[in-house]
Amino acid sequence: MNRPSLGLKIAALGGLAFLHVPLLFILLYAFTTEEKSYAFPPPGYTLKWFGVVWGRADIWAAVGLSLKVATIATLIALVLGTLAAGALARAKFFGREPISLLFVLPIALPGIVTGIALRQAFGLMEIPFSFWTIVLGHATFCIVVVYNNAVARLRRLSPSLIEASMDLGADAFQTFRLVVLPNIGTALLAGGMLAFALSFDEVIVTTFTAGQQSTLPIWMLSELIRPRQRPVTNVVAVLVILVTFLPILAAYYLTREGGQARGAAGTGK
Amino acid sequence: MHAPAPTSAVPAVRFAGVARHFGAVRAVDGVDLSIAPGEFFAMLGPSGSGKTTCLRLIAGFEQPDAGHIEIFGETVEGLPPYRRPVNTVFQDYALFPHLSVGENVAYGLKVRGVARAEREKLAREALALVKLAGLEARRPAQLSGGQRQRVALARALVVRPKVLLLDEPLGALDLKLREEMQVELKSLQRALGLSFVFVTHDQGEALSMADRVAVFNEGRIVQVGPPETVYERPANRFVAAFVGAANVIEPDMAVALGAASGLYSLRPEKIALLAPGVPAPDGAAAIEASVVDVSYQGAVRRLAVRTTAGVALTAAVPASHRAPASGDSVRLAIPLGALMPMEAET
Amino acid sequence: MHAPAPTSAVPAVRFAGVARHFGAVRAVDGVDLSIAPGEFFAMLGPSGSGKTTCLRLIAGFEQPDAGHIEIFGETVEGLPPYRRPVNTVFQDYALFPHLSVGENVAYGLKVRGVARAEREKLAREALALVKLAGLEARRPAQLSGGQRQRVALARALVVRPKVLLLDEPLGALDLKLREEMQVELKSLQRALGLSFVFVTHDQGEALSMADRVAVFNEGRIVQVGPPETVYERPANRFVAAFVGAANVIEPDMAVALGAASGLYSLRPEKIALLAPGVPAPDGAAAIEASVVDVSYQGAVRRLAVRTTAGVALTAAVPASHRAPASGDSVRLAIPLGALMPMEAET
Amino acid sequence: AELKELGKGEGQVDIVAWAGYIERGETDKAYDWVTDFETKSGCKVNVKTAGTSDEMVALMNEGGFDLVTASGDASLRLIAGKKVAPINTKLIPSWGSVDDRLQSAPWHTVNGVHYGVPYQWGSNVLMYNTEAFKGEAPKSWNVVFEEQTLPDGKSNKGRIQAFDGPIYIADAALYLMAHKPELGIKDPYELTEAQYKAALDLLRQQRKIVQRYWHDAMIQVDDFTNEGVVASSSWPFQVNLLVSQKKPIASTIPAEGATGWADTTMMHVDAAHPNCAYMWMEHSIAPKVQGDLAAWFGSVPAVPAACKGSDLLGAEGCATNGAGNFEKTHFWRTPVAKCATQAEGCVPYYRWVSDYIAVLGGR
Amino acid sequence: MSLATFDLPSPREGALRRFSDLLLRRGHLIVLLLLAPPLIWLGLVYLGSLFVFLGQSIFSIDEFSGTIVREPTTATLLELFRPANFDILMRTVGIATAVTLLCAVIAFPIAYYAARYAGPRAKAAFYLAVMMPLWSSYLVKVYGWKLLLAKEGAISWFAGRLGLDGALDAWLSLPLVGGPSLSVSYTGMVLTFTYLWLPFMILPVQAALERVPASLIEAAGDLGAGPGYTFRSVILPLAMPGVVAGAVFTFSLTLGDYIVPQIIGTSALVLGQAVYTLQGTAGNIPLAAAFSLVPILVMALFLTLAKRTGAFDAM
Ligand SMILES: Nc1ncnc2c1ncn2[C@@H]1O[C@H](COP(=O)(O)OP(=O)(O)OP(=O)(O)O)[C@@H](O)[C@H]1O
Ligand SMILES: Nc1ncnc2c1ncn2[C@@H]1O[C@H](COP(=O)(O)OP(=O)(O)OP(=O)(O)O)[C@@H](O)[C@H]1O
Ligand SMILES: NCCCCNCCCN
Ligand SMILES: [Mg+2]
Ligand SMILES: [Mg+2]
Repeated sequence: MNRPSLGLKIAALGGLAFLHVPLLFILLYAFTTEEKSYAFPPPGYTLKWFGVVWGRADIWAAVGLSLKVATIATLIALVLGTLAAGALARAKFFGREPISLLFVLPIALPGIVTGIALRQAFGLMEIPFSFWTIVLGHATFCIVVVYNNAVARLRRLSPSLIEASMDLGADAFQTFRLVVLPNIGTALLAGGMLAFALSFDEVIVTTFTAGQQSTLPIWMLSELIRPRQRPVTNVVAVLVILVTFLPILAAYYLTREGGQARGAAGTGK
Repeated sequence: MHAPAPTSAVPAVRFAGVARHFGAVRAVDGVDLSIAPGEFFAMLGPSGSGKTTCLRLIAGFEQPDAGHIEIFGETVEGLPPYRRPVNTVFQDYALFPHLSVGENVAYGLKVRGVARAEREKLAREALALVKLAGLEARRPAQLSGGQRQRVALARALVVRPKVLLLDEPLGALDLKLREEMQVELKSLQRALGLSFVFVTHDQGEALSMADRVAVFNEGRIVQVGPPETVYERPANRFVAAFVGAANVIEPDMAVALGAASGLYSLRPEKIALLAPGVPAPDGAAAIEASVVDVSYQGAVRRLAVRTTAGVALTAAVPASHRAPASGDSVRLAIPLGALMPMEAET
Repeated sequence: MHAPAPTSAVPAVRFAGVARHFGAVRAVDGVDLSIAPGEFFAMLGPSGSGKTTCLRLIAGFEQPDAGHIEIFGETVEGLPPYRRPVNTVFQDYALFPHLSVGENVAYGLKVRGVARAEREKLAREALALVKLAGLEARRPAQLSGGQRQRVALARALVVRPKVLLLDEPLGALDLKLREEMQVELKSLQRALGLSFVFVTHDQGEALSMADRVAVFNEGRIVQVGPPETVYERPANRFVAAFVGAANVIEPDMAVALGAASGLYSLRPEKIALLAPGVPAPDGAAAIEASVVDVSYQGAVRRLAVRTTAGVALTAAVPASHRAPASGDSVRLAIPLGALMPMEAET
Repeated sequence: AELKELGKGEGQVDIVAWAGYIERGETDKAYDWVTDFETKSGCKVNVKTAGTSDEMVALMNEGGFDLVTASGDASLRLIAGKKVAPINTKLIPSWGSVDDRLQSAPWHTVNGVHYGVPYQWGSNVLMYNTEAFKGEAPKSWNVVFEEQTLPDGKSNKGRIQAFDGPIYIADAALYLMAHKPELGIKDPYELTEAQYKAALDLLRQQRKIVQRYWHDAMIQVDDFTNEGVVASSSWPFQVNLLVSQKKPIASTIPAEGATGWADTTMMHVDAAHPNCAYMWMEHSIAPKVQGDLAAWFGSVPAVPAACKGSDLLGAEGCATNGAGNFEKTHFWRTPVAKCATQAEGCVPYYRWVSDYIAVLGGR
Repeated sequence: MSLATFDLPSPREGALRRFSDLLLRRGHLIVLLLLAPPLIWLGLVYLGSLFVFLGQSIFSIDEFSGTIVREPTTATLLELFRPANFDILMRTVGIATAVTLLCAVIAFPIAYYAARYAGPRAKAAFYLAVMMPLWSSYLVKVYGWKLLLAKEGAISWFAGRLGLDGALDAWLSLPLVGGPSLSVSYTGMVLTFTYLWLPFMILPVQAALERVPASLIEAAGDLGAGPGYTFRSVILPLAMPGVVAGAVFTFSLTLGDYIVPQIIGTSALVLGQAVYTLQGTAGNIPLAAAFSLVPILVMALFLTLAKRTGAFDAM
């Protein structure tokens, strides 16, 4: 009863292997000496692509742009998603259901629809492509992940905490700052991480809203159809994994700690 | 029917015809009450009878649909909770899980802009008051139920409310702990001289702690008075049944027992078992009954009996007595003085 | 010290030296017990004393680290829960939220391959048994706490367990409802003739319902016996304090009262108030004390007193008596026959 | 409004181009024809790569670009849609150095007006695996159109590719032009209903033996390496790449001839940086640029002098990339309803698009 | 006691506090103020854009110049029902369904293990293991899969080593799912999509499973249900909202992707490619808009279902 069955173990580990073996191949091809195509198995191994990546300004420009876009889009999503969650977590009013549907729409609709729609709107309103058109596209589908996390946490947050705060003399704003925010903070962090990951890796929406700017995925796309130095994309992918490893782990532990504290407002038994 | 409130120039809390409805539910349905400064006021009643809603009306979490609420003579209509001189100890304690015990207690001081050193000192003192000195650094999650309850209390007391509202503060504790906390709360209230408004649906708790008890039913107060009055002279059938499960003596039985026709209450512990052949004592009527069920309660045995006239009664007899068994025939003595008249029913 | 189990060829449940440890926590620490078929067996004890773990060992959710468990004479080691002839009523009811009440009750029958019409009929009957006829189509979320509890009961009963395990089934209910359910459960158990193993930390519940009570402390059974024995003759200081808050009379005080040197328990309701000048009745010692606190409990008043020798005692006197106030001096009569010897402490 | 006189550069120029067409040495330092230009002219070059002709048209329709390196199947559409401006060749001093055969090519010259400067051209060659063909170049496109046993003894089924673009219908038409003269096809871009239907039928039959329609040149390279593909219509670029990897690959132009592409740098009517655009057009036909690009991309320069002007291309470069195939090549053009060679009119391009989608889907 | 003697200051009065009074007095105001910014963003900007785009499905396109003819017509919408286009829709929904089912099947044991049996450390490891693929470039993964699936690629290589090449060939010779090699078959495309979206399924399923109280599983066992029956009758239904939430991702991501099918699969177009081609390549915005209505209808259906199972809380 307290032990997983062998079948479950095999299925779970098999699933994880399915998720990771291809990553090993990506890692492998970051070291291949063959630069023009991915011959299998790689004819030889080299570290030189790491040096190449280091020296290529276009990569760093694309990384910089992607970081900036993802950061701003995540921040916007955090603000708007939290507001939306605050309004919809408990309130009951006419139109609540369609509105909550609206908030999940951008993730539920294929990115290509979102992308083209925004592109059309930009065209119609004669908004030139810019950093902000990318951010707008990304923030649109990032809002929902923050919203979902925040709404779930707010629903679990005992309403008496907010009443207790006001009871003790705090006004609505003090209550938000001192009670609500710290209690949904880890949910926002988790939502923000996912939002950032989605934005950082988004190709499809970006294709339609970037104009001539090159985010990292757009750079990758042009690099992959380019005739030379394909291992460079693998090196970049590997570096991204390495760099994000610790933040993901940190976020996990932070959100988990929040999970434990959650029970504290409950009953005394 | 309501006992008059203790006289005092300005009541701590006054309700005049207060009502609060939720859709079709009349949660509070025309309540008048007046709580004196320094009084320990208990609200007793079954689930859904409107106790919590009354408390929330005082605290400012709800607004009345009708009627008028005053706190120390001031109208509080439209005043948000953070502008009222009352504080609440929530049923689920509502401790802030992200703050330490010390920070929880200091919260009300912090929002008032009290300097850090000062508020830490005050929080320490408040924790000492509830016998939790030294636990400042813990998180609420690391406390037992009783400890959490006391932190909630300290947190409310540290901002020196004029009225403290407690919503079933002991409901979540187990019996032993609940009894201990009852004693502590009562002595704290006496020491501080505050008004306590205490919601419970445990009659023992209400009787042993309160100066006055208000019994709620369906959004109304059906009786209010000192515990002895409410217990010994329940005003009506509802109170009789709810508080201590008294027997209700219908007019025809009352006549049969030799009392004036009318509705009476009769406490189970007033009924005595008569040994066979022994006559009923003076001023008591003897009746024959058969035992339906016996349940052991430690100090007493509770007998469910049915009289020959077919009336179901409950008697509580000391457990040390030789106990009759289910199905036995018994003779019971009912002192006529123990029949307490109740409101006539319309 | 343990009362012998009722004699029966094969006990419904037998524990021999059963232990279950979680890391350093000795949740169950060497328990022997034997529950007779048809017996209502209560497990009473403070939080964390190992009651739930014992139940889970019977049900098969836990495996013992040491010792031996038999159900109706069969060793159940390694037997998964779904192969044991016992069923559980969970503390949180554990009703399947995605199934209707009827489907919940029929679940165990469906597992066993009972045909649809048959299982619907049996489920309806089981629901009628717990007085919920007609609620088949509801979802658990649409029921009150008491109703859920009864659905959980029906669901467990419908598969005809030989032993029914109930883990604080009434813990979440309010007082009135709890009292009603106590009566219902007890009569159901009698009617079905099943063994009930009932966990509670409410002593009133244990005393009034059980045929035998086992008192747990720190993973061990510290006393087991019929309710009267456990209440009136607590085996040791722990049981005396936990069950009904008895006074503990230390050897030197016992000697002072005129009894043999030794540790005794003394129930508060055995102590009587003496009117001034009235001598103590035969076989009783009179002592002087001053009242520290009086609390009204309806039927009785509980007096906390301190003897001139400085010993704190609690007395429960009928509330109808003229009540002394805090600070009054009183004379108390202590019947020597009410001093119940307890195990000597090492 | 045609520019009469070159002014000062606006500081930047925005170009829609094929991948690999405009290199600034990021991938390989040797291949850089941008940096120089930027220092000389003071115009910063921004490049948006496009994957297909149709994408280029869409990008230009949307606007925001100065120049586009349009293939023949896009250029006429751009002209008809009034998205590109006539070119004042007087402002391009090297205009005269452009291959005579390209100077007035019909895909960028309408009624004698030039709408662009030729950039590069190439043929869609038949690339094949020399092992599968036992070292002998296939003589006909039938190896990719008809199911048959190849010289290595195995069927061509599942071992050939075709181009993933509606313009490939012209390849089928070209094949029919040689093999079914009775259809009367004069120009593979000008098909009557009946001719068009015959071409589609051929393509439907081809669908059964195609392993996959290729879209991305690098993927095609992978497929010839890893997927056992042995023959396909392709570009010299892929051939050169595979040959440089020592793969048993060669290319040929079969007897039927071949389709091909000739790209033209065209200027947007609303170009925000016309002066820089003109400077780029002039720069783009410098022999060194043309030669380097031809070496990089595997194409043929639009400027014959470039065949000698580039170390990267080398002496044989132009020949390797198919410079001699000009006459055999039918350059991509947008099919239009009103056509020169068929009196009854032709099937226009939009139908090519939807019908090719159907062919790919097995309809 | 200084508690009693300390002079408690009153909180600072300020504009914010007075605003707070107003907000509390008018409960609707606070909801309105919270809702306004996200509503303006999504309701106006996003929905507005969608309407602008989708609205064009009632226009048609000039055949030669590719410019839009702004005259209402149903012709464009009716084009969806042309066999070639209808094929695309059916094909895409079929692939998305297969991907979703496969994702659910693979995700479930992982999520279940992580939710039920993993200790704190193992849980962290699981989390990392799911998040890491999410952080490694989508495009690199797609190109990586092309390689794995190739005829001479790693999967065939391993199949050969394990003596399974017969099975692989048998699979590839099946009519619909087969093809010359995995990388040019529907099997390959479904596998790649499954791989790409799997984390989006695992996360909500795990969240849903963690919310299933252990006592329910014990109760099932207690009532006689073995592990298999418990799974079917209790665990699966209760985890369903999580599966549906995950399916919203896998379905929508598959419906809209045009990069994977360009690289892997049979060359037969899927919806994302069709929209991409029509909008970018062919410049046929009206038909692109008409095509885009389809995933919107599919997802609307899906979301109604999702709403009913409470899946939104599980996302
Ligand atoms: N916010 C609300 N919306 C709708 N109905 C409500 C609301 N608050 C309370 N009620 C209803 O009003 C009635 C009184 O509720 P209240 O909480 O005051 O009862 P109570 O006496 O405190 O009961 P309990 O002992 O169960 O806490 C109940 O029927 C309850 O369902
Ligand atoms: N799965 C477990 N892992 C670790 N410790 C456990 C586990 N289950 C029980 N314990 C510990 O074992 C001890 C006995 O627990 P048990 O639940 O049996 O007590 P209980 O008598 O039922 O208490 P309560 O009245 O609070 O329900 C406690 O200290 C508890 O924390
Ligand atoms: N990791 C790549 C996944 C891209 C997700 N895009 C979401 C777009 C919303 N439809
Ligand atoms: Mg309440
Ligand atoms: Mg327990």
